[in-house]
Amino acid sequence: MKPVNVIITKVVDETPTIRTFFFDTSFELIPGRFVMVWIRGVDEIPMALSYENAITVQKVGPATSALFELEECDSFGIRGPYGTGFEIKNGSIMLIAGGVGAAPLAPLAEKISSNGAKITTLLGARTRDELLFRERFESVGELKVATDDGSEGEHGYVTELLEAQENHDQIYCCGPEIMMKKVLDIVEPSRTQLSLHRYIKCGIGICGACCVDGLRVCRDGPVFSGDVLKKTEFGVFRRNECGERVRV
Amino acid sequence: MKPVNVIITKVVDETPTIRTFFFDTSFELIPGRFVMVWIRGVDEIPMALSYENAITVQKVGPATSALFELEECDSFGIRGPYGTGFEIKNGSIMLIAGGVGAAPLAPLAEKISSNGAKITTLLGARTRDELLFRERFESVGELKVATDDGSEGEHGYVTELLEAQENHDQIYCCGPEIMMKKVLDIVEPSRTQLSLHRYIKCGIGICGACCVDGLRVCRDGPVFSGDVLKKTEFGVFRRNECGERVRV
Amino acid sequence: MLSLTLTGLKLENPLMLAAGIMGTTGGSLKRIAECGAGAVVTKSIGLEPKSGHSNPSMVEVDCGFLNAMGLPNPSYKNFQDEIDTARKGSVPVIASIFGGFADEFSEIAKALDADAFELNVSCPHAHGYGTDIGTDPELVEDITHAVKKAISAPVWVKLTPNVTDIKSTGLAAQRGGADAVVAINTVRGMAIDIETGCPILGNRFGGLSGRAIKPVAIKCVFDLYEVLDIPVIGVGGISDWRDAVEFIMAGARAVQIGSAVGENINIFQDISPCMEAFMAEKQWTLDDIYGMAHEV
Amino acid sequence: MLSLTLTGLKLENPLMLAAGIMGTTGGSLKRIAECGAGAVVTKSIGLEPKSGHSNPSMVEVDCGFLNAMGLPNPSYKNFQDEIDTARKGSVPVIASIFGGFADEFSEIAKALDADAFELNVSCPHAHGYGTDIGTDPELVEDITHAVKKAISAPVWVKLTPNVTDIKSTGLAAQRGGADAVVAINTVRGMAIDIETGCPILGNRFGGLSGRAIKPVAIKCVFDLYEVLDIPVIGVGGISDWRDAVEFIMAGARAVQIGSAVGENINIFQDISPCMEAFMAEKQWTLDDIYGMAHEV
Ligand SMILES: Cc1cc2nc3c(=O)[nH]c(=O)nc-3n(C[C@H](O)[C@H](O)[C@H](O)COP(=O)(O)OP(=O)(O)OC[C@H]3O[C@@H](n4cnc5c(N)ncnc54)[C@H](O)[C@@H]3O)c2cc1C
Ligand SMILES: Cc1cc2nc3c(=O)[nH]c(=O)nc-3n(C[C@H](O)[C@H](O)[C@H](O)COP(=O)(O)OP(=O)(O)OC[C@H]3O[C@@H](n4cnc5c(N)ncnc54)[C@H](O)[C@@H]3O)c2cc1C
Ligand SMILES: Cc1cc2nc3c(=O)[nH]c(=O)nc-3n(C[C@H](O)[C@H](O)[C@H](O)COP(=O)(O)O)c2cc1C
Ligand SMILES: Cc1cc2nc3c(=O)[nH]c(=O)nc-3n(C[C@H](O)[C@H](O)[C@H](O)COP(=O)(O)O)c2cc1C
Ligand code: FES
Ligand code: FES
Repeated sequence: MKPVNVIITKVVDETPTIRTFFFDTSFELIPGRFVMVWIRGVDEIPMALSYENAITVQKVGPATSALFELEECDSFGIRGPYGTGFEIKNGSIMLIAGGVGAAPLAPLAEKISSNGAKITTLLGARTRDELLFRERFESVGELKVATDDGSEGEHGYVTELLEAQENHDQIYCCGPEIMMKKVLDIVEPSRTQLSLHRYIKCGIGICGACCVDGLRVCRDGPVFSGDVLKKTEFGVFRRNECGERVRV
Repeated sequence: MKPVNVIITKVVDETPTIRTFFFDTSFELIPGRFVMVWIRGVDEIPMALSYENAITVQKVGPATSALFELEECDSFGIRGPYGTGFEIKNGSIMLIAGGVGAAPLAPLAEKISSNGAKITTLLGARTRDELLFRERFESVGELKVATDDGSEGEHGYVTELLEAQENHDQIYCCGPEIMMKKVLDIVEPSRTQLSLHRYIKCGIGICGACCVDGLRVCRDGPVFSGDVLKKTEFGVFRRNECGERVRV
Repeated sequence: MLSLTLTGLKLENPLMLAAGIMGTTGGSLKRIAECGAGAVVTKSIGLEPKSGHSNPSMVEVDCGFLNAMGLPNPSYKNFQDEIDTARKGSVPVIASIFGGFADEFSEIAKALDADAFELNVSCPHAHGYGTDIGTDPELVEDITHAVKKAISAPVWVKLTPNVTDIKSTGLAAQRGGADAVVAINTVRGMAIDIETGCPILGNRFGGLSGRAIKPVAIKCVFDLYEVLDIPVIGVGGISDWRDAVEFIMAGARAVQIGSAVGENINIFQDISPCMEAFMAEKQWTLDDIYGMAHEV
Repeated sequence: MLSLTLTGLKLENPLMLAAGIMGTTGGSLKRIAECGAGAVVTKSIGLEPKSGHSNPSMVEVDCGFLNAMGLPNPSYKNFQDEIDTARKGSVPVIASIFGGFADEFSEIAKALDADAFELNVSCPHAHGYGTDIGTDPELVEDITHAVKKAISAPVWVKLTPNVTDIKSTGLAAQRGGADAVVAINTVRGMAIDIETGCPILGNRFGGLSGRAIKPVAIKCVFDLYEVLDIPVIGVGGISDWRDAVEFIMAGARAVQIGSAVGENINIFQDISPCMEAFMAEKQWTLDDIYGMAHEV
């Protein structure tokens, strides 16, 4: 598909560095799937759907900064959604979100909660103001918080809230790779699903830019089971834009 | 579509110059529609479907002669069916077939007869042996015959059997253009449907080789209502393979 | 809103019938004119009557068609009547003509009365014609020059994409005095029947048209727009109003539609109102979108 | 039944992964090998690490894709590891390499240990690389010659269709000592976003791949087969077993698959048995169908 033009209907400041952009087109929302967002003349970047008609963006560099300059009635291009989303499980569920990693987990929380699952969310951020979607998580279950600077909740990484003996049927996780690696070191990998971040070019499983060993993040993922990732370079190496292997 | 390969399952000698080739693939049979028959290395020519899995061919030149050399288990290519078929009417029906023009009319006769129509067929040929599908017509209604040489039935053209006051709800006609022109001169054109013969190249309404004025025989036809044809060069001019206008 | 003047011709809209499509009889050209085309181009007409390659002369492939008609035509000696009939459609009638060398082109052009001439130096499947000359900038310049000298009607030159650099043939046409170039003719291609190994087309290979070639045509138009002063007319794979807009943004002053006419003979009158509605919503004129892709 | 020897390499089947597809990491190449490819070709590797053109670098169009990756690659200095990993897939690994001139090509080839080298002189969207040199038969011959002199592994030359006459570049490669040619790389193309007039690709234009280009590729293979003594490897738009057979009939000794891998990563193991069944039914061997379209 060619990029579809979407028009911004509302911009919401979620945190000092994160904004949600609602637009005039809805996509089928399978939490964890992503769209390629084309900021014309600048770049095209992957973003999870945080609502069926919105993306939630952290400003980190040129493309996201260009997005932050857009207002209501401005437009950008979208193709997708692509990739595989989270597989929906029931029972006792834990969500672990680091920073903007909460973006795909919030709609997931709402979906599994409507199935009657019991949800505990561990939400981490740099500082209190940066905690993303706390209300969305609170309204569907228990929320535990950690901040790097101790301004709220546990002082330190969100993984500090995690005990090896977590007795959950499934753990869903999205955040910085280091954090996700730690989660895998603590809990039983086969019960986890993690949404990965790799440099995406084609987004449709052809070019191979996003590969973690043989796995395509854009197509076989971005969501993988922890035991699949355990057998790969995940958490140790990633590829930069040239395809060079670099330490995570 | 690319040509589909069909394998000949049976060859039936219908007359000294006409054979029916049955093949292993069935097509939706809307009487009057045609297929493009590719005799590899020779030519590709239009042929009406005479059964859902057969064409009935008169040997007249290189391509049809090449077809006559094929036997059971040989194959040729087919694309189609193309064009518009006869519009099915009920009531009192007359069919007028000249020579191999009986090929699309025989399945039409069977179709309208199954709807309960009353059918009279006028079947003409050069000589008695060349009368095509007489049993198929006889079995669904009344059959009147004419031969050029008088060897059976009326001596002369099949149109001699036709009276101006024919009181039929619909007259279907296929045969030499001169004959069809005569039919139009005798009966009320708006009650007729005629299947035309023009030189076909693309068969899909693009190239314009088959045009009768602005009408594409391959796509808008080959079946046209008589009153539509009355406004055209039909019966007066046709185009040769170069597109030159020549007298019929 | 869609009307324009193109090499002196007044067009109600920028959508023309492409050469070789429903273009052999005056009646079919008139029909397309009445179906809403802004202008119609005839089948390419040559010196002598020609029956073309043996069938199959057209085959459908993924997203397009291969054809090797082989320039069947009744010769210019039998064609003025058709043009006269076509003109009853009340839109400009452009005569597409072909020949083996400059004199043939000008002989034909001189003999016909048409609103403009399109020189086919680009048909990819006729020996000694079309691409055989259209890949040589010098020949293209010579032929264009000869025809320009011979007649006063506007002269368009139809280019082939089957060259290393279409800009150089476009520039050659411009040097020869062309009033416009038309891009593109079909792209060399071939299909084989796997049941037998037999090439499907009677001529073995042919030219690819239809949706498949649209990105190729857009690129050619874009490149030509950058180097030429004369207008570029875009053709190749247009099947809806979006495609037409895309060509104009790439730098086409007007467009031609070929293969898609088979599927929908009303395509001209279907596209015009959609284009108008789109441009009205965007508050754009034809001039605004013309070449837009070069500005952003 | 499908096995063959190609420029000295033993292949289980004639279906290879094309360059630039899942070809940057050893792990992805190994995966494709394990998915049934007869051989795998790496992403084109150059002198220095390169991040490629800015995104969008790929866009889907009717029946295909446009891409302008811009040859992102980690440089040959970081690539031997990947080749070594890829080789664990137990099929030949062909290193695709690119450079600006002959010395660069041979420097890279000398430094890498691979089962064969494919010289990319045909990528249509990288300045100074690819097509910029691949349209010039003299340069093609020089580069091929330089690499042949530098190494003993087989050398394949990948050709661009964006030339007036692909036979002359094919012949140039052969004169330079190439062991095989690969045809075709992508076809120049472009797409424009009509909402804004903006060319979609970051690089504005790119190369067309996928079903749309199959007829173009078939014709190139057919033409090359007629003039060359060395084998032709066919690539362009293959998406099922019929396509693979069609290429071999056109004159390809083996084929490569690119774009279609995205839709179906198991395409290699899907095609092989179907080809075998078809050939068994017809009582044909690979040798029988090889170049068949030239005999009928
Ligand atoms: C599947 C997926 C889902 C994502 N979902 C979200 C989300 O919902 N919200 C959000 O804020 N961010 C999300 N991201 C990350 C987001 O794509 C990057 O933050 C963005 O690309 C940064 O672009 P930039 O130009 O602003 O920053 P840059 O300065 O260019 O880069 C900052 C970081 O982003 C990475 N990046 C740049 N371009 C790309 C690219 N094409 N693909 C992947 N990473 C890239 C860089 O490698 C670097 O690590 C997601 C990433 C992936 C892979
Ligand atoms: C819609 C349609 C349906 C037809 N159905 C039948 C049928 O059921 N049975 C049957 O025997 N014949 C049918 N014909 C006629 C048949 O196509 C011709 O007899 C055949 O093409 C002759 O080919 P040839 O090479 O044997 O003869 P040639 O010597 O080449 O030609 C003999 C006659 O056939 C015409 N012809 C040749 N090629 C074509 C072509 N591509 N398209 C149209 N006419 C052509 C010639 O103009 C000439 O009038 C049909 C024609 C049309 C248009
Ligand atoms: C059946 C057919 C016949 C054609 N004949 C001619 C011709 O006579 N002269 C010419 O210049 N182009 C001819 N063309 C090329 C078209 O005019 C046009 O350039 C090409 O088909 C691309 O446009 P499309 O994709 O809209 O079909 C022909 C194309 C087709 C499909
Ligand atoms: C995303 C992508 C990247 C490519 N990268 C390269 C490359 O690095 N080197 C090369 O020689 N060809 C490259 N190609 C061209 C392919 O190898 C192949 O020649 C072309 O895509 C046609 O085959 P297909 O239609 O099967 O995709 C690339 C193609 C695509 C789609
Ligand atoms: S980004 Fe191209 S394969 Fe994933
Ligand atoms: S044969 Fe081409 S339009 Fe009818």
